[in-house]
Amino acid sequence: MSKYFRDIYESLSTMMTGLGITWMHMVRIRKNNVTLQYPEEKWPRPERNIGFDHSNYNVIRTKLHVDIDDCIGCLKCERICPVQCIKIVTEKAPVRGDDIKDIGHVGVTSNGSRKALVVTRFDIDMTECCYCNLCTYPCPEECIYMTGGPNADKHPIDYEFSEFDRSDLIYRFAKPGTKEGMNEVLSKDGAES
Amino acid sequence: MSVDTLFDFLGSIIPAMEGSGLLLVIAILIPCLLLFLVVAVNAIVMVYAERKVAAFMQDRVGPMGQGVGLHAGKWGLLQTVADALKLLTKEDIIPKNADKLLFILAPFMIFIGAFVTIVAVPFGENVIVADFNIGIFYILAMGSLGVIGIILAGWSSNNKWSLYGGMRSAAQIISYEIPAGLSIIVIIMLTGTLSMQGIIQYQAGGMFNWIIFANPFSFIAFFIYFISVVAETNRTPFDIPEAESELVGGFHTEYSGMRWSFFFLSEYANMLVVCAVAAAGFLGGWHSPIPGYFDSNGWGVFWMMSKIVFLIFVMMWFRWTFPRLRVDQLMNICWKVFLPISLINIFGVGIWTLVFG
Amino acid sequence: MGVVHGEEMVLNIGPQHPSTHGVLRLKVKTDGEIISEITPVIGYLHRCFEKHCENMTYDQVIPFTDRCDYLAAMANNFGYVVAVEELMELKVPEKVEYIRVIMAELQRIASHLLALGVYGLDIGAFTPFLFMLRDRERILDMFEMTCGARLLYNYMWVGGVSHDLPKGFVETAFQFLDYFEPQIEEYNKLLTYNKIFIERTADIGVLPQDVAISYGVSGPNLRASGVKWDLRRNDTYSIYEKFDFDVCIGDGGQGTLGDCWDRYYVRMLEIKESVKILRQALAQMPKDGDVHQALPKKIRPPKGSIYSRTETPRGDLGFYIESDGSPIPTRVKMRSPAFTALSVLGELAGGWMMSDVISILGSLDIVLGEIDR
Amino acid sequence: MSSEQEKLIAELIEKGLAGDMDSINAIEDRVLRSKVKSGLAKAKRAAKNAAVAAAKESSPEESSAEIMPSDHPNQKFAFMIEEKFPDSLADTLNDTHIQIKPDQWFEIASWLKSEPSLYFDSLQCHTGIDLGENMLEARYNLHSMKHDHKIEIRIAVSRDNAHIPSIEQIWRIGDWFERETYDMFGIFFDGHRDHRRMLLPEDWEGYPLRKDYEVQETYHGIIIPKVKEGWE
Repeated sequence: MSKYFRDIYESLSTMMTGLGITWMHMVRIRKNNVTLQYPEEKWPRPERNIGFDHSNYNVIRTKLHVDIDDCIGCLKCERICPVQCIKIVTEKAPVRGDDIKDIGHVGVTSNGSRKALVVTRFDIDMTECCYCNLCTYPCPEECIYMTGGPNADKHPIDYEFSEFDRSDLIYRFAKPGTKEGMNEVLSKDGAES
Repeated sequence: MSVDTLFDFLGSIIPAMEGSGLLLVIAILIPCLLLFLVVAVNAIVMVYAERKVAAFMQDRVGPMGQGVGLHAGKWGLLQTVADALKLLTKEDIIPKNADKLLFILAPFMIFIGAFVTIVAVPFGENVIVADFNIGIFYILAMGSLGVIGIILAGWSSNNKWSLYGGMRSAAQIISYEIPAGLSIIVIIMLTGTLSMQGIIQYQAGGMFNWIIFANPFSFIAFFIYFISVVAETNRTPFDIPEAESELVGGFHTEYSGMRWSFFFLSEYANMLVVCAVAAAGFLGGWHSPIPGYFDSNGWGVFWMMSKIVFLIFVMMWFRWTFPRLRVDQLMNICWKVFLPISLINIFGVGIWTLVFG
Repeated sequence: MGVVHGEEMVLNIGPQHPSTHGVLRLKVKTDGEIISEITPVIGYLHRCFEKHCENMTYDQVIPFTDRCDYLAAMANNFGYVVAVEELMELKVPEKVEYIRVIMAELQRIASHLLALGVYGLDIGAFTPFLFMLRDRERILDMFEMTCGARLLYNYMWVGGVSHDLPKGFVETAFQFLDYFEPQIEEYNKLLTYNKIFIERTADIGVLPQDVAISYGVSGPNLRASGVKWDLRRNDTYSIYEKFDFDVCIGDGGQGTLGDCWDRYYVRMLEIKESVKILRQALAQMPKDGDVHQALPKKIRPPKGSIYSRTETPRGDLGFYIESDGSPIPTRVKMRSPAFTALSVLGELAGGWMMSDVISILGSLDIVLGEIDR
Repeated sequence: MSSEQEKLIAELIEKGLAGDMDSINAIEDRVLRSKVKSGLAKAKRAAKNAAVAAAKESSPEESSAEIMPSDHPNQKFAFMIEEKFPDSLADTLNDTHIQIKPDQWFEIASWLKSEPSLYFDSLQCHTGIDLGENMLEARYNLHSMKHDHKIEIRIAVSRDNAHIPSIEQIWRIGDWFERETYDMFGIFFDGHRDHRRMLLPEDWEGYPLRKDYEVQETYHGIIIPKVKEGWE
């Protein structure tokens, strides 16, 4: 019998405690609120002591971006990708390190390497990308990177990239017409020699 | 605002038709439409309130709208309107193997159960559709109509989860009507009337004339009544018929669109009714807490509404604080705790009246 | 009065159900509310992890381990790299070990918070769930500033970690811990000691010690049954021997030893222990040191096999790796703790009520990604 | 094929085994010659296998008799197993694992669990592995919580006769572990009370973790894509 009344008492007291906690949260909502109105407001917000500025980040995981002028076509990123979402095709350049004006090919990277290959195709399928960041480490020219954060000076952040068609998420970084142009260049070379 | 006064009023402005049947029908239909409006607006406001209360308790801000574009208005005020529009335009799905007639009937049954009870709810000194002499009895009787609809919904969906929900809810609602009814007997014993207005008039003269403070037993009776009606309206911690983590959606698993929204409409209408009964029966109805002040006709509606809103808020507060009970524990509480205590209450009130009254 | 004979009803809980924590299907035989038999059917989330591993190099496997237990990805990374390092007999710098322990313990807190919150949700309490998610979010923020990702990190590499801790991490972490510790009390008041919650969980789904061991149940579920067994202490790896912490076991505080409430409460206690470890690790961590120092040029473990275990938030995570000396593993078997925990469900949940099955399932804290792999 | 021809082939094979290849090479009929040659190769392989088996059979006894085990648990306990169950080991003692034959596995397993000085109360991990060359192997990692020692047991079986006694009733987790191994490798566990596939559907063809597994073309009429759409 005493258990019966103790149970009733315990139920009431623990429930009152719970009600007290939720009440306190309700009346202090201005101070406690942790959410924000997403499309208008975005992190970082100064009131939240743990929201960091993106520039403080070590690294960021967003959309992949390739500076195609710097790419030397070494295929390191294609090989390391665990989900095979990168596809690169290269052609041997006629002269190492020379610009090919017709197709906008730049012969020397910003690091000063002279390119021996012309990248005719550089596709990244962002629907398959697992954001593991593995492709960005081996790149000798640091030309493949994720946008924003520490790389913001190279390319602004691009968190929200959505498309109506899935095939629009296959990003083709090689300059349009490179393949055809390269074929032309090569055939011309062949004819000359 | 009762049908009689409306009928007389209509007769006085159209003398040619005074006393005709048509006027009577019109006099009945006008309050019905008004009541429907009340139910609909009530649901819209309460859904908004529920979301805001939930959000504030959980350190969120709930529906909000800022800036330009398609937003839910200032502070998200238009959120429920948008929800209602969405529900209205949604596809109406009736499962292939469902019992079609009953499936369509069930939401209306539940809605009627909630709707007809409001007829007898007094919102002010003169604001009541029909002041029956058996008002409170009528509310109790009609309030239990809804359970038929719930069972029908559970059965006709031809879904095991719905069936579970329907069965659980039948057991729950019928059980909890007993302590709720026994607590109301306490009121009737004190007031000696079944009429809602009569009960409220008994409590005139300030806070300490309210039935909740009449004696210690009626104080307990109020809490038993309130918790029982929380269970009757299927709100957490007694929401086992629709327990979403166990039964997916309970009895309304298979419903969608407008049919589903009828369940919601009637849930909130039910809440309104039971809170109104609690406010009228225990908290002095439309009387002001301080006698003589703010006691005019308009203030009456204000006091009644604020009492109802407070009780509804407490229900929401419960919902966002407590976990859910199990079905057998629910029955245990009903039969082993509430029923004995409410029987003792009746006995106690009788003795109290005899000795001090 | 004649006896009414009812039929047993076969009910499918899942694969789409709010509280199966993923795509799990439970084939349940019910007699009214009482469950007489329960058979878990798994495989709806099978993503061929082990077959994938046989086709890629050792470092490419790490992003896939993330996706097995997606709620404790750091801990999975940790288990895998420890196994490969053991196979290669690689020694990693002390700073790396500290960073790994910090990350693993933060992940443990995050994972337990989600487990407890979702358990509350299973029981019907919505608010504690959001409170816990709110605090988990801060941990994820710290992960994000460290490695850019919030859920699937690919942070730990064989021989090191991908990045050093960012500037201001230690201060932020201390700040978080100071904020977080009082919150545990609030959870306890709001949920743990709530009478309804105790009624729903105490004495339900009691898991005896011998059954637990025979079923290979591990981690908090095993400790809740009163077995003082924690790999961080009993089969220590990394630098866990340097830290002072208790192995929390269930004590049947509100009912029988090994019931759902114990399983819940052991997790709550473990959060406190993790906070303790974190404070020590953050204070002792060497300030300088190159985290890439021990990264091997090419990961080619010698011919042989290894079975290595680590303690993840869910229990003993084992990696069985067979190497033939090439850069591609011959076989990677993941012995996942949630797999073994789920296998005991059939034994545990028979004879309880419908609502109790949900409560038992929730208390086991399963992650379907890890069960199906 | 007539019985006469068979007789001739058998004769020629025997000749070949004895070293007389000239008479085989002298056969005019190309079909007959190739048949004889293939038969000869088969016979040679069989003889070689028999010799290896004989050598294997004799070797553990010799080794266990001559070499005392080291302190490594895998050696120590293998020695104990060999003492208790003679002729159960399939390989010499070594540090990494204990190689046993499938026949007595159930008895050995129950002994390993019940023997107080061993008391392997938990089956930590069980996995299959495709060794290639028509061999599959089941591996068991056992661990004793009481004594804190662990061993690894390996049982190799050929693909044609992949049957291993089930230990599901000894360690209950073996139930799901064995089902998974059956699912992935097609090793049958005799005596398992619920021998079904675990992760894959019941009507799945093939055992995916075998090295020679080929992905099906279709499953229930759904074409399994091999090449990504819009990619190549």
